[in-house]
Amino acid sequence: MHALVPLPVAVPLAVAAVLGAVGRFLPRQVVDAAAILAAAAVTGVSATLVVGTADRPLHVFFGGWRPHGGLVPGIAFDVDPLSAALATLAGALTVAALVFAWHYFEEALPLFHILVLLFLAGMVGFALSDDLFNLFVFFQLMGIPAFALTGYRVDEPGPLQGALAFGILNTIAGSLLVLAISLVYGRTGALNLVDAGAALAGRPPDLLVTAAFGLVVSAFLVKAGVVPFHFWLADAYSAAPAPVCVLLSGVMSDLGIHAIARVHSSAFAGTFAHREAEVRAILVALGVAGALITAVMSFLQADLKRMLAFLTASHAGIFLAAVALFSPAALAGEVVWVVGDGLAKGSLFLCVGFLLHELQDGDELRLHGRGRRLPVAAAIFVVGAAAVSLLPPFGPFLGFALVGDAAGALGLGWVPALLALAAAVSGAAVLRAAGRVFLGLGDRDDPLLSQQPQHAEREEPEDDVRRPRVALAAAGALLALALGLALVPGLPRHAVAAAAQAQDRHALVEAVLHGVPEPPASAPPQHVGVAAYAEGLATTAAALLLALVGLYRRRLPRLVRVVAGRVAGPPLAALRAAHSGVLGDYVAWLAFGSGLVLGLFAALVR
Amino acid sequence: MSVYPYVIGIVVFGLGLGGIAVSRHLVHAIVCLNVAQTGTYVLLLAVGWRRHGTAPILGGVPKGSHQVDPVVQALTLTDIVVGITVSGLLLALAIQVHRRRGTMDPDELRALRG
Amino acid sequence: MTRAGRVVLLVLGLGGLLALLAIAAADLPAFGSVHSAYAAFARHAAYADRHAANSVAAVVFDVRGLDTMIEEFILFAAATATALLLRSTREEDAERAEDHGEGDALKLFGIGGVGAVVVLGLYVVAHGYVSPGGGFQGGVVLATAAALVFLAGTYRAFRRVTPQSLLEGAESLGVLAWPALGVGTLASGSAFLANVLPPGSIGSLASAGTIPLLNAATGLAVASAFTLIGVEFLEELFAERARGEEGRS
Amino acid sequence: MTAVQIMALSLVALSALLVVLTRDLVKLTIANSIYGLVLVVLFLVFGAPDVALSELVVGAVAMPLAIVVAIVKERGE
Repeated sequence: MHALVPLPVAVPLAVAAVLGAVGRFLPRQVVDAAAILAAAAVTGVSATLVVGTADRPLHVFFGGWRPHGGLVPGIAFDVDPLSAALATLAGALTVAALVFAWHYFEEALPLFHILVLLFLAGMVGFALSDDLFNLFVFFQLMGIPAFALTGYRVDEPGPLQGALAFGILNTIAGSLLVLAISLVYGRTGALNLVDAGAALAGRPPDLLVTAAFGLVVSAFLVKAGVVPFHFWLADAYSAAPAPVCVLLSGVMSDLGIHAIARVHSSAFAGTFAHREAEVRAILVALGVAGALITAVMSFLQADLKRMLAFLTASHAGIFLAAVALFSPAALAGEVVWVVGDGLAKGSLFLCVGFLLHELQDGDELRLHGRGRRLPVAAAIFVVGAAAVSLLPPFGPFLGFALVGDAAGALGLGWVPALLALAAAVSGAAVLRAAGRVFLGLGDRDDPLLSQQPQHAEREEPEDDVRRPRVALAAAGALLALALGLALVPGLPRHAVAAAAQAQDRHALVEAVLHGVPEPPASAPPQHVGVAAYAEGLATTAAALLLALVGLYRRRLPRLVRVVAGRVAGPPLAALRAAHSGVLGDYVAWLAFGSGLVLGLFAALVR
Repeated sequence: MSVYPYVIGIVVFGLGLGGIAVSRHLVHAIVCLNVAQTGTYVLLLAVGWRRHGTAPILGGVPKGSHQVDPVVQALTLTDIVVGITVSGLLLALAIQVHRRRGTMDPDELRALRG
Repeated sequence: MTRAGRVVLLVLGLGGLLALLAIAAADLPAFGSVHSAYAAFARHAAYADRHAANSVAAVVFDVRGLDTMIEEFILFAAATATALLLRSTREEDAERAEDHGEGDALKLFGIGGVGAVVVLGLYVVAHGYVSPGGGFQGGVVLATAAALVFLAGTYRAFRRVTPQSLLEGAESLGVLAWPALGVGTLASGSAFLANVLPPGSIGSLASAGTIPLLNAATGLAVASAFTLIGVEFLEELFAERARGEEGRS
Repeated sequence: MTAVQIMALSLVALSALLVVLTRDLVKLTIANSIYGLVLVVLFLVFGAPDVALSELVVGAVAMPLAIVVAIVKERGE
């Protein structure tokens, strides 16, 4: 089993290099098949690792440099069921994206396939790595192919600007990470997370420790796209080609949140032991506020991709708040929610890609009623939107139920309620779009929604009749997986057991530094109560209701509309103006955000 | 005085970051991004320096003398490579933006709004 | 947001961030007094275990080899994307300007210089694990030799020296060596990218086990990647000057 | 901390400020190359010859080439 761990990173890299060397001479089908096989292999191996590490995580040391007298010189991977599940999600979404993109790109060198495989290797490595600098290197390997892919359609202004914002903002985030590494290495002389954690745990946190954690959190919040670091995400995800959006939105953003959870539980939980309540308060507040703000922005969009981009940012805020509860059930719930949500978002983006191909437009208002003769796409789009709005028994709902239990145990019942509200508002936007596009409901124009300039958004240069069935098949398969995820027997129990093991610092230090294998993971059986089902159904119903309000806003009584206009008008206008599309503003917001995060940690956690 | 190298590294990082935010030209912004990255190199190397330390290379150096930290230098090497490749790609993107939009001023690039 | 509003936000955020970072740095051990066990271990591993005179190269290519492998693939991704981003928007049929006819002195110096720079580049790559230098630094020097051919010689000579498909092939092979060696050592029973070759005698070129192989592969990948990027950037100059720029949208 | 290090650090900060404040692109290229060379001196003074060599080839060769081409592209009109 140890020998399997490097393969999900090494195989896509090797295939990408081979395609770089001989790709131009191979027929198109061979290149597509090679890329899809490599992604499928990654998915298979990662799934095997999920099952293989159910009892205890695997600690693999590269280059054969094993821990030596309390020091971990080599680079370590820590493979536990949760991180392996995220690697599996990355693999599955890459297979779906490559299947959708079959015959998509017709250049000499198969650049698209090379960049997607490098992107996959970066995501898998970022999910599994247990070394701070190695996380930075995989952070960059994930970022660079992604922003090159975002700017793939060079003949349109949107992708170019989205790629520039993506590249510059993520590179600055990388620099924040290097500053954090300098501080941690200067203090502890260690780069391995568990090694550094053991060294830091001895003393209460001083300003160096809070600054280092603040920098790491800020860097990963930029990648995850949580307010106020999310501006680049809206421009980049709404400009990237649909298959790329599946990967960006489906898993890349959420990996940033999981990295925060891993860095906290491995390196900083020890020294923050007496300050856990304050750290939780800061991160939960950031997550909830961010989730609600971007959910409202999602509701204000007419461009389908931009709407889903804000939905991704909103859910990143939700996952941050869930992870910040720092309990095993919350971490397990967050990962289950992320996997289910990633599959549902992936299917939604594939549907939008399909619409762009079939109807040559991605704007909800301009597509009014034009989707009537696309029943299969309509079904997938609506079910995907419902799944994202926590409809039982899909994956997201199951994750939400676990997070609800964790929050209830901590006496923070209001947190899941606000998270459900954010899911409802962002889900409502997608349901509204579905109603308008596929059923022709609601008005043909709505000044409330901001539209993007109609550039020639043709996703596919030449017609390919086989394409639509392939796209819908991939989208349907992802949705089926999101449903199937929830029907896996004993999934919640295994997830909570794995989460408990990941947060057991003492056992982790013994295992990594001294090679003492952890005790097998165990957890009480998890029971999803009737109350949880009620909350899930209520959230979906709220989403449906909000969607109807969105469609038939003008038919509300005049008094309600006037009051709503006066109350909500100015803040919405300010919120919309803040998303100016200007690079300088985004960098200023990043500086302000990181200053805020470091300031909060310095003030409270001491 | 013993905190001076750390502060210089942080100040250079701040200069670079500030430069990007107020830049009126994409090439200037990308150069400022490079300056911000070099600030992190200065802090990273400063953390690895040892008093009276010499380069961590054997041969021509007296056996017993102190040597500075090679690990930090390896990290900085990797950073420099990542930095130049990202700058190259961003400059290529800037050339494309100029070809498509006729401007290199980030403030005028407002394709996506709201 | 107005520029003034942005500056206020920037001053507030950046000011707070830098102040907190400076205070945090004050908690670091005094400059020069940091004694990390990791550094001592790395030096010992380089000199005693691997017989590599340059301990930085030992860390880069062996102790933390995975970082460098991923860094090579970052270079591979960026170089391939840059090359195709620039090439895709140039009309292939644009005829190139004829020779730009530099002065004889530059031509003489250039042609003479190219040989020296190539030898320097090869030296820097080859002695990476013995003296300062290595695959990356030497690779960029070799790419400079190609640029020198352009500066001093004719543009046609430059293009003959740098065929793009050959460069892409060389770069891919140089990068492929890393996962290939890694999976090879994995298959042979030891860890991924483990240094399984005998360490040889320190100070000589036949030392440090697999480090020379990875160093050479990196040198090949970096040289061809930077030459490829150089070709594409210089090609931009010529495609542009040869024909008027087509109307911008 | 030696006097040379203090000078080198101060020079780095000054030339970084110079680069950020330079708006004209040709002067920017020159300032950036000077900044690259000053960094090489600093890295040597910090006992990091490998890093100094790579900053030299990057700062003195690769970066200026890319910037010059970007400038010529813009000035081509």
